[in-house]
Amino acid sequence: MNAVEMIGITKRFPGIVANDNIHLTVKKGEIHALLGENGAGKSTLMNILFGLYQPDEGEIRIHEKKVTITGPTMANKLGIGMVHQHFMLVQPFTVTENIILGDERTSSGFIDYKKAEQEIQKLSDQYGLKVNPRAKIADISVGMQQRVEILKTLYRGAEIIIFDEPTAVLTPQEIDELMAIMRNLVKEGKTIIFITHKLKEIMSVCDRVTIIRRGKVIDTVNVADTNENQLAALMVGREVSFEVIKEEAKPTRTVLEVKNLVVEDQRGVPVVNGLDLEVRAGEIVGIAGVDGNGQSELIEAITGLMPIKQGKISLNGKNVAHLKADKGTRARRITEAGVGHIPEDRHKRGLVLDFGINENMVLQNYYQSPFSKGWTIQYDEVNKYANRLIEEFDVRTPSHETLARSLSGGNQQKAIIAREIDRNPDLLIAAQPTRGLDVGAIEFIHRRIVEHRDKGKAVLLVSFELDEILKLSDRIAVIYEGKIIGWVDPKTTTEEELGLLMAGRAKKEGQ
Amino acid sequence: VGCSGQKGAEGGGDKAAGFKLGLVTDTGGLNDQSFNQISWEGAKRAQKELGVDIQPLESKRDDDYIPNLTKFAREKRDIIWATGFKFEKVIPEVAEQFPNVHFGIVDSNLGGKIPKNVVAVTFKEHEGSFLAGVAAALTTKTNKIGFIGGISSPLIKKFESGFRAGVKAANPKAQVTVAYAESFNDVTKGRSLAKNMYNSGIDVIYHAAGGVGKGLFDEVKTRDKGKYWAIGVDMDQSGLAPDHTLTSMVKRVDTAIFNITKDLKEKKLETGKEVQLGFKENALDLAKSQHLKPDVMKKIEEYKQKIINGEIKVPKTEAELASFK
Amino acid sequence: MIDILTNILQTTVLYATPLILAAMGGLFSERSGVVNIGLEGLMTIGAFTAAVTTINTGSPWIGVLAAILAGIVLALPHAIASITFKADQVVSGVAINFLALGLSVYLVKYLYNSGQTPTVQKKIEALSIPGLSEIPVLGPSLFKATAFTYIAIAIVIISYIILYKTTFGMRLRAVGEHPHAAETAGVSVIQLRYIAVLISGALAAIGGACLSISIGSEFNQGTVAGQGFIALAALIFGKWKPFGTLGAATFFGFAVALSLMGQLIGLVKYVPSEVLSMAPYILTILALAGFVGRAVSPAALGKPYEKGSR
Amino acid sequence: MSQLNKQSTIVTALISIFLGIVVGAIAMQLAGYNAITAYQALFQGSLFQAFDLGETIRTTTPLILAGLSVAIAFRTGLFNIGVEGQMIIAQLSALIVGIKLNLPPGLHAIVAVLVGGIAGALWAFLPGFLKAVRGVHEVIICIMMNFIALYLSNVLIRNWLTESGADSTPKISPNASLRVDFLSEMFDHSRIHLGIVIALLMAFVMYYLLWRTKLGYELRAVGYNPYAAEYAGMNVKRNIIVSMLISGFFAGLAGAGEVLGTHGYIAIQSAFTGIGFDGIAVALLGANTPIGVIFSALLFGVLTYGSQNMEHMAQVPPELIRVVVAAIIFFVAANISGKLLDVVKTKRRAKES
Ligand SMILES: Nc1ncnc2c1ncn2[C@@H]1O[C@H](COP(=O)(O)OP(=O)(O)OP(=O)(O)O)[C@@H](O)[C@H]1O
Ligand SMILES: Nc1ncnc2c1ncn2[C@@H]1O[C@H](COP(=O)(O)OP(=O)(O)OP(=O)(O)O)[C@@H](O)[C@H]1O
Ligand SMILES: [Mg+2]
Ligand SMILES: [Mg+2]
Repeated sequence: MNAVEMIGITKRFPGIVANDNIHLTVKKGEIHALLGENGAGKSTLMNILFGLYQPDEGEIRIHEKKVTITGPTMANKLGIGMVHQHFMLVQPFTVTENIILGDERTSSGFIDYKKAEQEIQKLSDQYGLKVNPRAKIADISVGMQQRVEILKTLYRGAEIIIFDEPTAVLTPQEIDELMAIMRNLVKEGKTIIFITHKLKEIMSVCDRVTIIRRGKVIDTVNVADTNENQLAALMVGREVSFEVIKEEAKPTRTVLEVKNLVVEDQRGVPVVNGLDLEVRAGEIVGIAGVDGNGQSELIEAITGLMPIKQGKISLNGKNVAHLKADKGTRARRITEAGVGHIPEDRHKRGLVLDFGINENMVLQNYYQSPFSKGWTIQYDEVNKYANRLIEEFDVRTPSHETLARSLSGGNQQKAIIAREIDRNPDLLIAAQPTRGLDVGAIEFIHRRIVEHRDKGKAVLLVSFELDEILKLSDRIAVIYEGKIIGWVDPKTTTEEELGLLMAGRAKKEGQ
Repeated sequence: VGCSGQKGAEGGGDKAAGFKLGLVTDTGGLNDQSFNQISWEGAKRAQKELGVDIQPLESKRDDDYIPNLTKFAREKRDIIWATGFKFEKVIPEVAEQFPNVHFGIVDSNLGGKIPKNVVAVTFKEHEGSFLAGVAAALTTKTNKIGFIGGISSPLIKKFESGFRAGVKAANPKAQVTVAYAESFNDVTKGRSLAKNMYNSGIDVIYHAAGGVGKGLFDEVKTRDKGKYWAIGVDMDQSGLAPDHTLTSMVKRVDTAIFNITKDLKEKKLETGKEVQLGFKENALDLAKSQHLKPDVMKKIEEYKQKIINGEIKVPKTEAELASFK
Repeated sequence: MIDILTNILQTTVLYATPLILAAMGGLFSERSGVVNIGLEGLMTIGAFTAAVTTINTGSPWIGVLAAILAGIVLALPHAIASITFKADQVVSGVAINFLALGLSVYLVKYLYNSGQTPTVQKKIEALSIPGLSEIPVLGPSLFKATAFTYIAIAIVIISYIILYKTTFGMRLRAVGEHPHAAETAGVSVIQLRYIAVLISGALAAIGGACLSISIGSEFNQGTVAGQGFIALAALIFGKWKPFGTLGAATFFGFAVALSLMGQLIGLVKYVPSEVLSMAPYILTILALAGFVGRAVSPAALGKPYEKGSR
Repeated sequence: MSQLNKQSTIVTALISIFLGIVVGAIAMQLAGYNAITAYQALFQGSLFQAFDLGETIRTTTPLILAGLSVAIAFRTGLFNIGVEGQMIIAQLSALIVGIKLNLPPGLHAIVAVLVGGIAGALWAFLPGFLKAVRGVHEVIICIMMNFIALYLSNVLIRNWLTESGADSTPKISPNASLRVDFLSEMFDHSRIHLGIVIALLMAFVMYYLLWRTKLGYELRAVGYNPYAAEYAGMNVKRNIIVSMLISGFFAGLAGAGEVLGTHGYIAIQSAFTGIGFDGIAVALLGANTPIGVIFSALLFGVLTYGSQNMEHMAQVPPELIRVVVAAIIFFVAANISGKLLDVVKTKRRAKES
């Protein structure tokens, strides 16, 4: 029996056909993957299935009955639930409030929180989700938030659950747990549609996979009959190399030295707690760790975006920890001291979305010659520079004046990387540089990072993707509860060893 | 609908011989149930009794005074009235530009420097307020009296000083509590002030506070009849609280406008001068009221005579009040 | 001393009542994510309609009902512009203020050929609650107030319950924080925001009515005179919470009461009355700067909702 | 592309204005007034004679500056609802310079204008400072500061700046006046003054500042995304304060122009002039761009000044004009005309194909 049939679906947006006569059939009880490059049209297709968009053409059948899905409420009634790429959770609300929102049960007019909590607890236990119904969303980890999203669909009695890039934000452990949860769900008779860019995940849990390229279906294949290379080729239309080709590192002098660093968060809790770290010229140091162990704060402290409680940070031998200045100005001094920073949240820190690409390209040095003269900005110079970077880094944009907002995520990221690498910093800090990007874009960015190292510069890489860390790093530091609890060699370590360290189980023998 | 009564004024100046009057209001507007409205009554009387062509212009902002005056001046109106002290600075400017037109300003003497083609009309509000003070002083049972002012400005201080002098003269034991709302339209403040004053034992309140004063009437109406009183200002305000309005200090601006227009029309008026109006000219008075007892009325009449014949010199400012008697 | 306390409390209540009502209106709209800088205008139209209706029907309660209706009608263009047409909400609110003041004075002049309405004869006057109103200090201010005060307090309590205990309230808050989350959970963002903005019109209009048929007894262009903006300030000061807003409005009323009391006990001799009149505003700034500080608005406040965007 | 956009912005603005005027006409006809006569009077009374044209420009002048003030703050993500108070304080300061100092002609005016601007800036400092340092919402502080300005101005005028018995200050020294004979005479003795030159100059300054200078780049970055600005090494707090200072300076110039050009004195005030609040609408209608602000201020100027004549000639209460303005703002904000144009375009396209 087919759970979902989408027949001849076409959806046009101004200037683009996001879905072009798409046929998709999902069998009941299977995990069906959707694979495709950034902007291929996967989210659009699923948003149609969930009733957020109406298709321009085509029809949908659910459990072999023709339906018109007018909105999420309708989708819920049909037993379709969706875990969105960007979480749909109300931050100041509790888990319970988020789950029952839109499907509240009341007694004498008031919401019956108690009953809801009990019900959620029961569901959580049944599927092994370990969610505390009373916790506030703002206080729980990303992985936990995702389980809340899953509970939301279960609470509404969903039979078909769509996961849109659920693993992009998860740690390796969380990914494993999610895979287990998905298998559990299928065992209980649910059907799953799973969007991901990670071929390994497809190979490990999915039954079948449909590949979409530029809005069109390329093929649907049985996972058992294919392999990662074949999938990647189908997806981008050419061979993709997964190996990062890089030579042995030749590290020289120390560029970054962090000693006994303590950083407190807004509540005064030390999140970086006595951390030591050293990065040398000509090497890539990867920081592996589960989200929330102080990675973000470490980077913000090094780059001057967060105050430091205690400790020493030196760049090229010069202490920069206690530069007496306001947040912004301290960040500038550190940038000027030779630090480039690819921030983890490109929309929050990395770009002014309402500036053109040109203005974004000089965000770190607009005030320097030749981009400025006296108190004015030299726009001719800025544009010339932007055009060069656009060309060199293959940023796909109609013009240098196009607003950053209207670029795709991958191209936005390329723009940031262009800006940061082209300044040729002694230390490049790359935080989650490829999050959410397709394999083509990832390949490009990885190459650039290695090139930078090969110029004799230091690179500090923070990523939740173990693959990425293992592939790029010359040395790996594992961070746990604000401390580096161990160093491993990427050439000799295993995912198991890393996983244990990341869970806080320090190695017996010293390295 | 609309103001059909005013039509015909814009006939294109058909009868060159006709005497034409223009009246520019301050920002209070034509029907403000106060000063501007009474002025307009005077103009209407001139229309009825003297056949004068009349036309009003309302000012929305202080900015509008000059354009409005200029508009009338260009129409070559024979007299252009500006109602209110707010015109004090602009009248000389326009008067200089149109030396052949006559202007009249009410409530300001232009600091004494009055151009040839201007007549400045002022009222001795302090004297009228003095009588209001006498009425209050002789009516209070608690010997506590209140005064609510709008914005503390010299003009309103004139009311206050006269009023307090009147109380002092008629009943030295009575205390006057003074408060300024620093507004002319915040009814809530007017009402709060009145409420607080009455609560604290005050039983008669006089106001010179424009719209704020309406709050006084709103409050007094909720209280026992015959025990709590309000005194109105400018025109007879007893309509606002018939059972509680002791009296009102009435300024006959209408009479002033009518008389001066008439004199000008009959070419009996010497311009370039200040015309000060008081009891003698019948331009100020306390409104008739059944609530004023005959013996109080008698006293008031006595004081009035004393002021007219100069026996009492009513203070206009706080400084003068301090040395009063 | 007791007298002074009573007086201060009475003035506080008098001043705070319309502010509370209007600010609670603002609360509904802003909690749903729609900025409402049009409170001033909504109060104005309420004050106007209540006065005119009461004059013509002789019943202040019909006046209040009419005001509610008028507030809803005037809030509608704000809702249409800012929700359906995704206009800038501040712009649309500014337009509401222009519209309300223009229309009401225009109509007053058209109806009465005068800058203000005639005096409202039959008003909503103070209501003594037997027994309770005898309590010293509290009695005369809290239990001898007008129906508007009781309504205002009731609305605060009811709003709290609605906001935090009912489905509607939870959805409203969700829509103001994360409309896309609400939409995907099956809540109609558009519909909820419409309802919230219309409620806002109704409540602000009651606040306006309080000014023209209870505290005062007519409508003119100075009747509201900036109190809508003070209400907006109270809403922000109160951090978009029902009791916070109540507290902020009351604080403001209290500050005014103190400044009035300052005059009556003769402080004017030493301090100019203008300076006393400034006091409430200065006190508010001090309170904000010193103790209250950062106000976190609903996350989606001011952002037009577009399906599918993020 | 951008050319096309600009064109259609102007077209949609014109359509919106037209629709607004139609709404006004309907309101007048319903109430039994003659709309045609009224509008005739409005435009005749504001544009057709040199004097009135001069007065219209005079009315427009502070609206441009107030509009720029609000617009520049909006650009930095701040809502300056305190223009009204900043203008009052600026007026007062410019007046004090105009009365108390004794400087040669020209210089005196320049000093007075600058002092006015600076006073406005200083009055805007507190909301900016509290926003930057304590996170207090600028809207509340601005609203409070407006009232404080009003009372402060009154108490100073009453106790210090008036001769006894007067409700207004003396006139400023002619040396400090912004009125110049040739302009006044060109416009038939209206009160047009050099403030209009200052206003137009400031529109250019705003453009240059925001889109050509480093400071402008920073201000816009902070307005759009303070986190990215911080990342880029900008001092966000300082930029918030600077933005309010500049905004206040523009408001201050509006106030200085009023006292040095239009009035020459200040009276004890019982209420706000409303110019600051109109400035919000002007800025928004002008899409927070300098050119837009100039034109929307002119529209406001014509409607405001012309409405007086409308009442005079057609007995229509001038408040009607506020209804017209509100309607125009709605139509512009909701982009009704843009949507109408779209409908027309698609219909045409459908016919063609
Ligand atoms: N609301 C929209 N309006 C206009 N264009 C849109 C809209 N949503 C998506 N698109 C366009 O449709 C195309 C498909 O987008 P979609 O989000 O479905 O891609 P995707 O496959 O999910 O990409 P990714 O892997 O990056 O998540 C893109 O080119 C995008 O620009
Ligand atoms: N409303 C929209 N209008 C135009 N383009 C859109 C819209 N929403 C999304 N897009 C585009 O759709 C494409 C894919 O969108 P999607 O939501 O999957 O994000 P993405 O590109 O994967 O970025 P990220 O995952 O980093 O948020 C991008 O090109 C994005 O710019
Ligand atoms: Mg997607
Ligand atoms: Mg993506």
